[in-house]
Amino acid sequence: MLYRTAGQFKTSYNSDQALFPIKQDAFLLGVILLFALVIFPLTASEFTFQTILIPIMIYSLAALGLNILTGFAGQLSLGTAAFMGVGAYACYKMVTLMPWMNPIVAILFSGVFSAGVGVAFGIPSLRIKGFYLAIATLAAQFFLVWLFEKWAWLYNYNASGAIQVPNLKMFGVYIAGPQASSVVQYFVVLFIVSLLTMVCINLTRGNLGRTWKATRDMDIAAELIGINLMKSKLTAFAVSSYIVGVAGALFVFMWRGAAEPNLFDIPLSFRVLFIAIIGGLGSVMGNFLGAILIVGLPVVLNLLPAALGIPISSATVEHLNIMCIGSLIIFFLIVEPHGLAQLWKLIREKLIIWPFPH
Amino acid sequence: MLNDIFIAPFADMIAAPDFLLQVLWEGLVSGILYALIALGFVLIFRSSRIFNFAQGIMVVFAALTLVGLHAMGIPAWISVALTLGVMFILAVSIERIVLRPLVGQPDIILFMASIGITLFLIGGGEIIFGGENKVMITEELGIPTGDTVLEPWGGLLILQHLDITVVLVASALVAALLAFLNYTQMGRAIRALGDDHQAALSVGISLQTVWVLVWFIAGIIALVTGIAWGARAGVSFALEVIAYKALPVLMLGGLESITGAIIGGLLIGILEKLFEIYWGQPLLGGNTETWFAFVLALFVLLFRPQGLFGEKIIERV
Amino acid sequence: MKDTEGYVTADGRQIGGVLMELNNITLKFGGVTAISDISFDIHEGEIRAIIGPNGAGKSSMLNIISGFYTPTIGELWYKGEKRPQMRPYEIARMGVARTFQNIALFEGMTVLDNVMTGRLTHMHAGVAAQALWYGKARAEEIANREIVEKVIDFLEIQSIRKTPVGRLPYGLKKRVELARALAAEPSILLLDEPMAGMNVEEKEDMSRFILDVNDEFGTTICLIEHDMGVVMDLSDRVVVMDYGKKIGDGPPDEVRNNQDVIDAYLGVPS
Amino acid sequence: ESLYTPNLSYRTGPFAATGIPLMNGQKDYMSMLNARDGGVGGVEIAFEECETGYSTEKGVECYEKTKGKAIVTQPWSTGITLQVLPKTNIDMIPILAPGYGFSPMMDGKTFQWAFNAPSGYWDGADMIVQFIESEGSLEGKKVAFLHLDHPFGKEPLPVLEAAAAEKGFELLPIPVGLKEMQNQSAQWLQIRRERPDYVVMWGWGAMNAGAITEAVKTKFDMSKMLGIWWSGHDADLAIVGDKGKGYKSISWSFPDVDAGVMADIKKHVVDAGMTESNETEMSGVFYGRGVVMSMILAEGIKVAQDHFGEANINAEQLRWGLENLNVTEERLAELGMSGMVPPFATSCANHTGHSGGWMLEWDGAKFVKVSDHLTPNTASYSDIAMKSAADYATANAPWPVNEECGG
Amino acid sequence: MLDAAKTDETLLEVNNIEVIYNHVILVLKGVSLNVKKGGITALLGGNGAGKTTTLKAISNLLHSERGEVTKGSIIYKGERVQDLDPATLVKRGVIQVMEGRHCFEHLTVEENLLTGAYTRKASKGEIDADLQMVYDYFPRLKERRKSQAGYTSGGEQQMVAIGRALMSRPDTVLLDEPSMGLAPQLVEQIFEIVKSVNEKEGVSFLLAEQNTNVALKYAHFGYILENGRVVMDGPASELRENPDVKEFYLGVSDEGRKSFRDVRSYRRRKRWLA
Ligand SMILES: Nc1ncnc2c1ncn2[C@@H]1O[C@H](COP(=O)(O)OP(=O)(O)OP(=O)(O)O)[C@@H](O)[C@H]1O
Ligand SMILES: Nc1ncnc2c1ncn2[C@@H]1O[C@H](COP(=O)(O)OP(=O)(O)OP(=O)(O)O)[C@@H](O)[C@H]1O
Ligand SMILES: CC(C)C[C@H](N)C(=O)O
Ligand SMILES: [Mg+2]
Ligand SMILES: [Mg+2]
Repeated sequence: MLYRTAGQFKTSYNSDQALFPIKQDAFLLGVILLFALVIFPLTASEFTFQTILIPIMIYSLAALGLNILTGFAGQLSLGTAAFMGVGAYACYKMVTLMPWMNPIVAILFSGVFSAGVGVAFGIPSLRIKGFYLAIATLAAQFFLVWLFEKWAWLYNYNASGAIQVPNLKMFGVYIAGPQASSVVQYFVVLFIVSLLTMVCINLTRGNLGRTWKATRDMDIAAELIGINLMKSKLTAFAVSSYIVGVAGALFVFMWRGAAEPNLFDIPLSFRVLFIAIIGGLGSVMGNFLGAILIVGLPVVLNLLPAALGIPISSATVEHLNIMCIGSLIIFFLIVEPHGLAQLWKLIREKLIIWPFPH
Repeated sequence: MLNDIFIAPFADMIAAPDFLLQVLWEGLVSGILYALIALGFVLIFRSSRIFNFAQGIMVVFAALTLVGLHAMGIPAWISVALTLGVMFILAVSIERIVLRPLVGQPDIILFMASIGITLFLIGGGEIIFGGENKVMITEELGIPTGDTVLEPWGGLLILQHLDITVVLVASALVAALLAFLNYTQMGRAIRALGDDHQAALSVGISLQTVWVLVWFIAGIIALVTGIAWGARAGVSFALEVIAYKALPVLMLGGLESITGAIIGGLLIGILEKLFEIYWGQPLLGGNTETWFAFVLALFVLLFRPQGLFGEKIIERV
Repeated sequence: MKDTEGYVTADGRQIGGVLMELNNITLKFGGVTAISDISFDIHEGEIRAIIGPNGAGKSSMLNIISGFYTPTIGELWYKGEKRPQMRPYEIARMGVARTFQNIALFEGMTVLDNVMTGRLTHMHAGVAAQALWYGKARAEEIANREIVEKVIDFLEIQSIRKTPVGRLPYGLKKRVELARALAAEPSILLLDEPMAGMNVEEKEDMSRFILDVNDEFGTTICLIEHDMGVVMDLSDRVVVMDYGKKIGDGPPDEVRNNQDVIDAYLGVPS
Repeated sequence: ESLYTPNLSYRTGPFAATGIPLMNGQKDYMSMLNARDGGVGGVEIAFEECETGYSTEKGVECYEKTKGKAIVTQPWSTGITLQVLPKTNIDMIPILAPGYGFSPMMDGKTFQWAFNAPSGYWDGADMIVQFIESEGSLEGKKVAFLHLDHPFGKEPLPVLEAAAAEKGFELLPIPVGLKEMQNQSAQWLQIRRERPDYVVMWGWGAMNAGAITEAVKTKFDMSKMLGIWWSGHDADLAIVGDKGKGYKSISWSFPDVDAGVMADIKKHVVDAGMTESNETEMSGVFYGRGVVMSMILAEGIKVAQDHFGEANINAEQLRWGLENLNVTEERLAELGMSGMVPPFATSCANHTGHSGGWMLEWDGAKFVKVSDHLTPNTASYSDIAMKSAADYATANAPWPVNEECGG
Repeated sequence: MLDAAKTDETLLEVNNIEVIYNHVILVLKGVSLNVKKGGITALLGGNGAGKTTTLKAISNLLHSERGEVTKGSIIYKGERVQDLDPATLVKRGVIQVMEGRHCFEHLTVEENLLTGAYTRKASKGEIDADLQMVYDYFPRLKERRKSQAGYTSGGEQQMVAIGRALMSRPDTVLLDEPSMGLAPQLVEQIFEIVKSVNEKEGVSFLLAEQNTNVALKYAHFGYILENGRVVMDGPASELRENPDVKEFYLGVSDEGRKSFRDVRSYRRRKRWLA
């Protein structure tokens, strides 16, 4: 009876549209916030920040961006990483060309560039559908990575061809670059990710969100009931690429500290896609669950043999790791094709009717 | 600038026709190899709407198994037979473990599952076979390895016998497949299955049988491809990246079309090579082969959204 | 455009002038001629039925009206103006709403959201406002939600408001589709077999809804239906099509007794 | 207690083929020390591998994961080196990147925590240019530079460009993308069209075998093809066998199966069943080089232990050790490694050592030395190095520079 | 008109089955029915009553919709068939025509029909003869035989679906809403075909229908499903006369057929089981 919803009545449309119509959910959110804002920062080790907390949030954001496009608007994209790259390179160029620029503003602004590029590569979606559309995103993927390599201006003609995050200060504290501390970066990431998540929640529950979902579920019908498909698809590309671009900038500036073009190649796209799908297409929360799984799992798998005192070589661990991830993807797809978010919903539904079976 | 784009390349082609021929030949051979991978994709896509990302790794897996078995001292041809056995077991397991529980799920879920299979095979393959580069048992299989040097227009044209063999074998394979799909009851069942799983089930088409068969055929194609690529470039997991090349080939040709896979493969193989040699390297700093195929496919799709030979997308309300 | 007065129906309702007129429409798909040279009109406020055997071209006609197909030959007048070549969404924004023969709901959304999509043409808040859920976006959301709730009440689907439509049985889906179309507050409502797959009781409900829409909002309705009982009882005028040709047009009673119609469609007079 | 010296290795992926023999050599040497001497200075060496697959991203992850206890980090990739370089400054962990990494690392004043002894890429590039120049003037010649399109492949470009300008040859860089390593037909068509006099190769992993087989196929004169030390792996050449005759690779190491150290490894490691290697591999250039690489680390540890008078040294102390290496002929003889690496020494300002090396040539079955001990002309690029180092420091400000080091 | 089942032999027996979708949605709450050999059995009921679900439970197509039979048993010709795959069932003679005309869009009409013969090991001649038979029943299909099924009209697709099932030469056909979307003439025609196939070939039918009128006209026996439960059963002739059935399913009351215009008033629906 923990999850009783009976007795919680809504008396106005306004309150029905509130973010957390059910009290328990609001409570859960409170607990999460408590952890995120107080408990983690106080207790987490450097290692936890760097391999768990920060990457999970950044990957969640990237997956959220992808989810807008693929999960909400139904346009399959295999080029997420390239758009992350656009964000990262844009941010790099901005802070190196204009060192006075506030880093957080730069990060938020870098998404604008990826949104532009995203829209350009989204134009074919007006004609091309389904897996065929994947080709447009793959073209973006491979072309952009190539461009990151060949266009030396992008990486300031560095000998290595990589971009290196300079030490950046805000209010006298280092927030990016090798000098920045993990806690600070954690808070920056937390702030931006929460902000954009909020934006996504708003967009997806509102009019634009419905437009996207209609386009996804049946584009012909959508057009016949008055949806301008071009606008719907292109806004999805724009919003999605914006978020993905910001995630890319965070990825490099708040986490990795440096990046070479290769980083933005297709394996990263796939990883983000895994997160979005395992988490649940068409869900906001799912991305976080997916990221916890996909980012957290390898960490656990890596630590496990040592913790259990089983002597296996690091290469074998890596192989086992890949195998496990592969199997888990299949496993989760079989258990619940609609992802962890759906699984959570089902559990909730069961809890609501608990202890009665039906 | 205009000269560099529109005139100089063609002047180069005319100036060294033997070289142009060589470029075309190289393009043709890689095109055939792309097409072979694409064939596996098409077959599976047709029968299950699964965009089977694992085709590339199946190539590696088949090649590694073959080489691995031979390294254990088993004669070459028996190794081939055993490898086919392994591919069959793989097909059966994939059907049992992955496909059966996922019947009727949306395309993207199945696509994801195929990536899951890919990861599993990469991990498993490396544990079993190790990561080192291996040499394909070309000679043991009786594949000719020499070359023929021609001198057209007093120039130089090198034709590897291996490449010629690949071209011939691939053509035979394609002909056989086309006949199978178009003239057999099973072929029709495969196409029906691609349209509507549920309806196919309802008329008694056994998904299990069709899928095992189709994945097994894809496995055979993978082995052939693996031998061909392996003989050219050695056998290692790096081969897996060539799988990406099959994607634009498929899209360009049309996801359901065998003919499309072949034509798409050849077109892409040849055009990307021409572009790289005559435009990419002199003007763009090279390496354009990483994206050229995709951009080309994209361009074609803008005019034919279902690819050159794909099935028209039926839009009704 | 013909200048026509309205007329009075058998049961004494006043029908307005011509709202839409289709002139010499022909539609070909490659070799197949789905519609050949058909003309008819729809008056403001009337219930106009299209009947005919399967494959006669009825749905295609509806598709032409809603802009999904472009006629090979022929023109369409709407509200006194010749309608130029337009995208379907532009046509929808001119007050044309419809339901589909093979239900075309957005399966991944709840009933409420589906019906809300009907309001899209009436919502204009910008992306930024929506992102922040602030100002216009919020006000608009609530205002439109109220309208949608009225439609939901009207069609008596309150209890399934939050259910994902994928889980609904056929009949309810049809009703939700109607709700979506109604939410758009269209001037003309096109219904493609709204009662297929329903039992008598459900058809009665549906009939009631259609009549009420027509009555209360004065919405013009053009419907395709195979149940002759329904067609005869509800419609003011009927077009009969067969093999792409028009074989009859007039009030139900007249059509019912037309020998061509009986031969081609009805079998036995009902 | 033990000294934790993680190795960011790769035994998987397209680079495993070249990685494995080297990493086996490294590991076996450490195992041998542990078995024979109980480690270094009586402390066992915990030589743990962390798999990166040569992926920069994974590499950084491994670095983060191991940096807590590590006294050294061995990134095993120029890309990873570049990315961890600024972090090591703050985490105070020395990077040991023998024969690879960022060439300006030779400036120890700027890169206090990074070491690429015994030789850097610019040394290698310079020696290769010297070698081909010894075959005749380079004036008006064309040299194709076939390289992996990766930080590693781009490393020698500044030096090669400078040399081209100075010696009047045309340099033609030909990049090989990571995805094309195994299918270099476009690159080799370009080579055929351009007809360069030499092909200098900066390859790694599957790129090496790809290039060599392709060269043979296009009938390129193998004696005009020269590689950096990471492009001289016996197994890559074995694929083409006789047809590869004449292919050369510069190297700062040379295998010697009869060396004392190899006998010890055989006795303490191989016979104890602790190796992952095999006889063929152990006779190759790469395995031998792996042994030398671990020796450098072990020497660093030893020097530090001796200097600080304690066995359980920390990362900072090891840094001192690596900065004060002096591997002389005598010391090599003591180690049973005479002739496996030229003698070299490091200092506070010189983190590379510039040992020089030999030109090796494939004779159809193995690599043989075809030159005397070559030494790089460091003066020719020290300016470039100083400038790069200074630029690096500015771009990464605040960046501490150790002005106390003398020349 | 036939009113009693032809034989008393039970062909198909559904015992008290429960079906759950997605692990949580309980749809059938204990449905039992008997299909007599050689008879036409109708399954009636409003929208969402569970007719389709019942048919799919029998033909084992639930699985691909994430539904499962959690209780009860299904016996065909004395054998438990719940765990067979659909293909095996088709081989044993049970075929389902799915609701909403699932055609193979990209195959031509004729190819669609031919897939129906997939499980048969018949000669080409026999199959051609059957094809001809289907074309005789549905002349319209013959005209469109070379078109891709995806481009045919709704009614044509329904014909394809039924024709395809007949091509498998089944013993038992599960027909889901055959009349939906068909012109009145054609509805009669299809039921005539059902009847003649039933009489001539001895094929048994279980048909789910909304069109109670026609269904009860042609069926021998009927079940009425409400909310996942059987609420009434009996020979068709009896059901036809039942006043409740008359009012709610046939739309006739004591005063005869009402006009659809007259049903405007709000009316509370009477339920057998609340
Ligand atoms: N895949 C599914 N997932 C969840 N619920 C489902 C699913 N399919 C059907 N249902 C639910 O099961 C119930 C019975 O559906 P079913 O399709 O069997 O009804 P029916 O009697 O055939 O109705 P109709 O006459 O409308 O076709 C409905 O309430 C429906 O919402
Ligand atoms: N996009 C299309 N391409 C080719 N043929 C088409 C297309 N749309 C419709 N047709 C053909 O046009 C004819 C008319 O089809 P339509 O769907 O309008 O029939 P209908 O009158 O609605 O029939 P039903 O009552 O069965 O729904 C049919 O023969 C159909 O096959
Ligand atoms: C570290 C080396 C052995 C590998 C590669 N050549 C690099 O420098 O990146
Ligand atoms: Mg129709
Ligand atoms: Mg049903």
